[in-house]
Amino acid sequence: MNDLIQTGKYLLIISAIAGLLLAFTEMVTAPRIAENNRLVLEKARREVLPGAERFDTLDLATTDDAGHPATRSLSLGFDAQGKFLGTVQTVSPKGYGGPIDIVLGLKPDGAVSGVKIQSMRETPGLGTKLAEGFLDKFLEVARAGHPVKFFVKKDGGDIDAITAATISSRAFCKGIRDGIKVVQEGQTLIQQRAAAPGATPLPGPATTPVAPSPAPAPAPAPVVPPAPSVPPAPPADPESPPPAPTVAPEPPAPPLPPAIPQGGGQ
Amino acid sequence: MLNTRTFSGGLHPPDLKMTGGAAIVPLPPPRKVIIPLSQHIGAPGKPVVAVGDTVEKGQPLSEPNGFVSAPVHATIAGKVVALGNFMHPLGVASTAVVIEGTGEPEPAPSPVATDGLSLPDDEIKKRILAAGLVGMGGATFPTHVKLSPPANKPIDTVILNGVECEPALTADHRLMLEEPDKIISGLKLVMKVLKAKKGYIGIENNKPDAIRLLDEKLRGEENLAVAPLEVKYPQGGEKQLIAAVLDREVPSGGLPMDVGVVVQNVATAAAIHDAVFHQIPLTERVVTLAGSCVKNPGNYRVRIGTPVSEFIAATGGLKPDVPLVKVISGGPMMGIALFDLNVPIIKGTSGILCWSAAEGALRVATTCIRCGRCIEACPMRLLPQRLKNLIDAQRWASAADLGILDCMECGSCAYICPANLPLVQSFKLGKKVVLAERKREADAQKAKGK
Amino acid sequence: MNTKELTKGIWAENPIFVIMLGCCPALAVSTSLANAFGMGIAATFVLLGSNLIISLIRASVPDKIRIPVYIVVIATFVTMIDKFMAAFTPALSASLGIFIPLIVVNCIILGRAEAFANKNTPQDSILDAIGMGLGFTIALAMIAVFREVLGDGKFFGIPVPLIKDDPCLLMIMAPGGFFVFGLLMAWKKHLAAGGAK
Amino acid sequence: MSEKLLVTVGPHHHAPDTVARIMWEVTLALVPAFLISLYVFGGRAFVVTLCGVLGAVAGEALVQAVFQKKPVTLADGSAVLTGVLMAFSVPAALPWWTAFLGGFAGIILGKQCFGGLGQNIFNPAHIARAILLASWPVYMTTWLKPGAAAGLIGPLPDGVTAATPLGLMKETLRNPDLLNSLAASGTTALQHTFHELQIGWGSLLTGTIGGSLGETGKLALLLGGLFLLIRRHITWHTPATMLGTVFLGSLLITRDPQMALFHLLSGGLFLGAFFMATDMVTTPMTKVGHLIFGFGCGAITLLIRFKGGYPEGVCYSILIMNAFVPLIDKFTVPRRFGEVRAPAQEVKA
Repeated sequence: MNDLIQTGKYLLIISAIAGLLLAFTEMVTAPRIAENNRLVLEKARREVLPGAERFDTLDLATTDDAGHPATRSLSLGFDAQGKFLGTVQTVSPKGYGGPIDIVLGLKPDGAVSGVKIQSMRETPGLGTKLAEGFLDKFLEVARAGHPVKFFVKKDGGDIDAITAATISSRAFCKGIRDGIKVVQEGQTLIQQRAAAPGATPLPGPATTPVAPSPAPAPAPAPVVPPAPSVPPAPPADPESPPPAPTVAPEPPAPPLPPAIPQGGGQ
Repeated sequence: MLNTRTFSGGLHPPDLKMTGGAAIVPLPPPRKVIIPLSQHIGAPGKPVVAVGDTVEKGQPLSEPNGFVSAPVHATIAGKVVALGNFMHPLGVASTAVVIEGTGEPEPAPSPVATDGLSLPDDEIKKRILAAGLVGMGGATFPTHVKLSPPANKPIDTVILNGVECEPALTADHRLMLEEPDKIISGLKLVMKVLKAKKGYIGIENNKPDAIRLLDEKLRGEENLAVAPLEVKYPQGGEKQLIAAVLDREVPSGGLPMDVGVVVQNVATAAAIHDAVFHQIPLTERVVTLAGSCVKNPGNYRVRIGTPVSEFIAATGGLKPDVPLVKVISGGPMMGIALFDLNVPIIKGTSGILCWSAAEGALRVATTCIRCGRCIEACPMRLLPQRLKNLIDAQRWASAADLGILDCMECGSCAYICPANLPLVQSFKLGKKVVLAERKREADAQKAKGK
Repeated sequence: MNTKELTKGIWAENPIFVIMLGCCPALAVSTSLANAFGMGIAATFVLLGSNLIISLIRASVPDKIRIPVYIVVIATFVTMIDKFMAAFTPALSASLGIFIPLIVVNCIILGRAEAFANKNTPQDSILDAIGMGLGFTIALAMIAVFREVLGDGKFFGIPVPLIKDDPCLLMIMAPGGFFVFGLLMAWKKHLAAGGAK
Repeated sequence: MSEKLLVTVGPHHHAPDTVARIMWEVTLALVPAFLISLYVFGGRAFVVTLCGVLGAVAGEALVQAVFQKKPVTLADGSAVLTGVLMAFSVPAALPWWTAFLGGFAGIILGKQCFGGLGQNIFNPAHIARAILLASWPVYMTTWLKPGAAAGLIGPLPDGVTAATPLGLMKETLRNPDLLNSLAASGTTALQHTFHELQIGWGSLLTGTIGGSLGETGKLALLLGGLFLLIRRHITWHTPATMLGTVFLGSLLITRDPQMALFHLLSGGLFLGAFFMATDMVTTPMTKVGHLIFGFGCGAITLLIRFKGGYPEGVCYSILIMNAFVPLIDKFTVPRRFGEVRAPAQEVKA
């Protein structure tokens, strides 16, 4: 009995020390890690949506592959003039070695503006070619303008699969399709939101190109559009995000064409 | 005629039976005979003569030592010149009586004929024992033992083994052609003693003349028949013969009497007739001489005890220009390679093969490629390939579980093995060790029980 | 200074080729030299820390809860390293990130804790950790040289002439890792047996 | 009589077959198919086969002479046979060095690593093919068009490659748009495949189709198979069950006799059934075992062809079944002669 208490005590002490150390570690590192991640994401966003200076977050309700409700976080990109340039999102299809995190930029017309692979665990030399030759070829096809079928050629699509890494290639295509689907489904909301800043006068000089975080949403955008009651108003604070979607049911921008078959270029 | 039957497994090596047409030639008595006291399975007999004794032809030289034992007889008239260890064809020295002939012509045999079939069973058995009869197919099991099954094993069928499945041997074939009546008489005697209802003579289809002759002779005999068999080795094995003729399987570790059958060789049957009707002891037998080295291959009636070298010389000797490489006592499959030609011909010697390099060249063993031919060939449906691996690994118990003791060393597996693996050699070793181990265990058990 | 404790892990008792501990990470990350060294160095650091701490506390640890205590120590150590790397060396973390959690389950760490640090002084344990870590790194690098050069046509990411156009993709895949691992192990045994037999 | 006599344990007589003879006769049985491949694929077939054999021979000699310091047993023909079989199951368009490496790796990793002849679990020729397919998938799926002039070595000129019938069939069936348009025009996938490749049933038999070097000439392979059957180096059990399973299985799956026939006559099925699935070393030893093995090979082939990612599954089906051989052998032990199931009664001799 005594022995049991002794060992228990020991374990408790050890665990407590470990806990303290970990808590300390978390305290010191968490903000920096978050900042690092944000920087990385920010960089990627700009890369896949050239010209975008400011991003705005929009959470969309969607369903995952199994049909369960899920939330997808989109970034709407605007250029320095506040013009809506397209959406950026991270899709994570399941590849050969685990999820492939892809940052996907889509233009308002649904065409692919850019793709960047953020992380993956594909086999080096095989699946990792996604980030090498494959991506350039993919972008070439995706930007070519004619309706693009985002399937590998084996499955009747337009994309050349990586030899011997069909699973990775298929996963990649699936990720792109998923992303396009999300944007299509959330079209209305996106347009509402995109229109909002466009209707506003130019933001002040505060929105400098170098500003790393122009739009940290203080409150996440609603998942399901609530009936916004406030009409658009010029933002009092340039740092603040544009207000919730306008009441205007008719989107001012031309309706988004279905993304997959048409994407008629610029 | 019955339909052709056979057993499962086995194979068909080339016949090599060149001497099937050569009538049996009786050879004159040799100058000297070496007669081992052990020419049968079981205990060697006790000698009843001493050096210096003069013996008559047919005089017993030993008396049986126990039930599973048989006497041996003088095969020529003469003087006992030695009694001691002499090389035996099986490769071990054993007690033998050496008789030097007088050289005088032998007196004509006095025909003492009784109707053997009218004799009481005991008398028949006694005469068979007295004549020193053993199985002449090569197994040399004392005949009188086979004729005395325990009461709880009734025998309903007797099969005479005229299969002669070993390549090259034709002694039984000739005997069936030349002495069919003696063979049939022997069969009837055996059936009478065993109270068996049916009698068969199993003969392979490669001896159609013998089948025809015996079939004719047996016409009208309701309970006797010839069983023609497909040509396949080792059909002459008791268990295979019973399976082929009667479709009965002798249980593993059992004897033919377990399925109500007794098998006798045709030569033994003929000798039984002689022993019972004429009280002639077993002093001679038919031996096939073959091989490319001998001048006059053929079938010869030879005195038991004749040294192999003298036997060969008496037939005309070896060809001078063909170097002798291998001499086999018995058939090419199960026969024993002789290392010394001074060993005598014994009761179980069915043939002497004198081979040149063309027939007897040594083949080099290579690697097992798991072709499975040994499994196909094994008449006992064992797994020779696996058994050999187990024995090589000294896993005796596993080998015993896989039935190593059922192996009858017929050599089918080794014959067919494309890698020339010495399978039979392994199995001989394996059986020896397993038996020794069993005996040790039994002894230990007994010691514990005490 | 007990040099034996330092050198034994490098060759004679190489954790991969001889003790055969930590084979899973060894096969998983030996696809390139960069990965191999990354994993090797990370594992060495953890090994060093865990060996040191465990040998320091070895006298006081009740025997019954030895293993749980070691696990807690190792896991804490690994988590801390992971977090600090992510915070202060994000680039290194990005390339090594996935291996660090793997180290927790690397049998070498617990193996050395149990087999060595548990019974030896901190000094020896440090030497052992360095030796074993080096051995692990070297073994990984040896496997990785073959796999990267033959399988990816590169050496430290630099294309190798002749091979770079037609690398043997099998080498990059798991079976190739096993082939190389097995052949190297056989070669090591062959050397240990005194060359030709 | 003093000469030394040879004394051995019986049997003193021996069947004429030796391991070497079996190996060389199997190699001989492959000659007709080789001639067909020379006719169909030209000199490249010769180069690939030669390099494959050289690779295998080099591997065998290297291991035996250098590592094992044992006599080199090239004369037994097993290395040559492995090289030939390996070459037969790869495309004729394969670069020569790849073929060499295939033979080399097949012998080293597929055979000598297990302990040499008779010890290997997997068919070394198929191990070699699997290694090549995993290592150089592009070369291993580039098929020469029959009759195209492609030179002996070096890069392939344009327009000399073609799909294999099975490959095109698989692509057709995976492409819903194409299937729809075919259905609209009343063409079957089979007709489409034949039309696209400009082949017919006759080509499937004679071998003038794209495919592995030695697998296309079905009639030639059948001839070789018959030779082996007559020479009793193989029995009918494995080929018959394997071919039968594939035929009946595809009939059951597609409900189309033409498709069943197509699957029977396509790909490496004949080569596999007669020469690979009958390899003595890596297949079961009993006839019942052969039946099980043949069925398993056929079933897995169907599974891969109809459900898997590869158009052809013969190679992997045989490799997978190879792994089951010890199990099959264990459960197909023949009933021993006179074996009594009940506890044997004590027999007193």
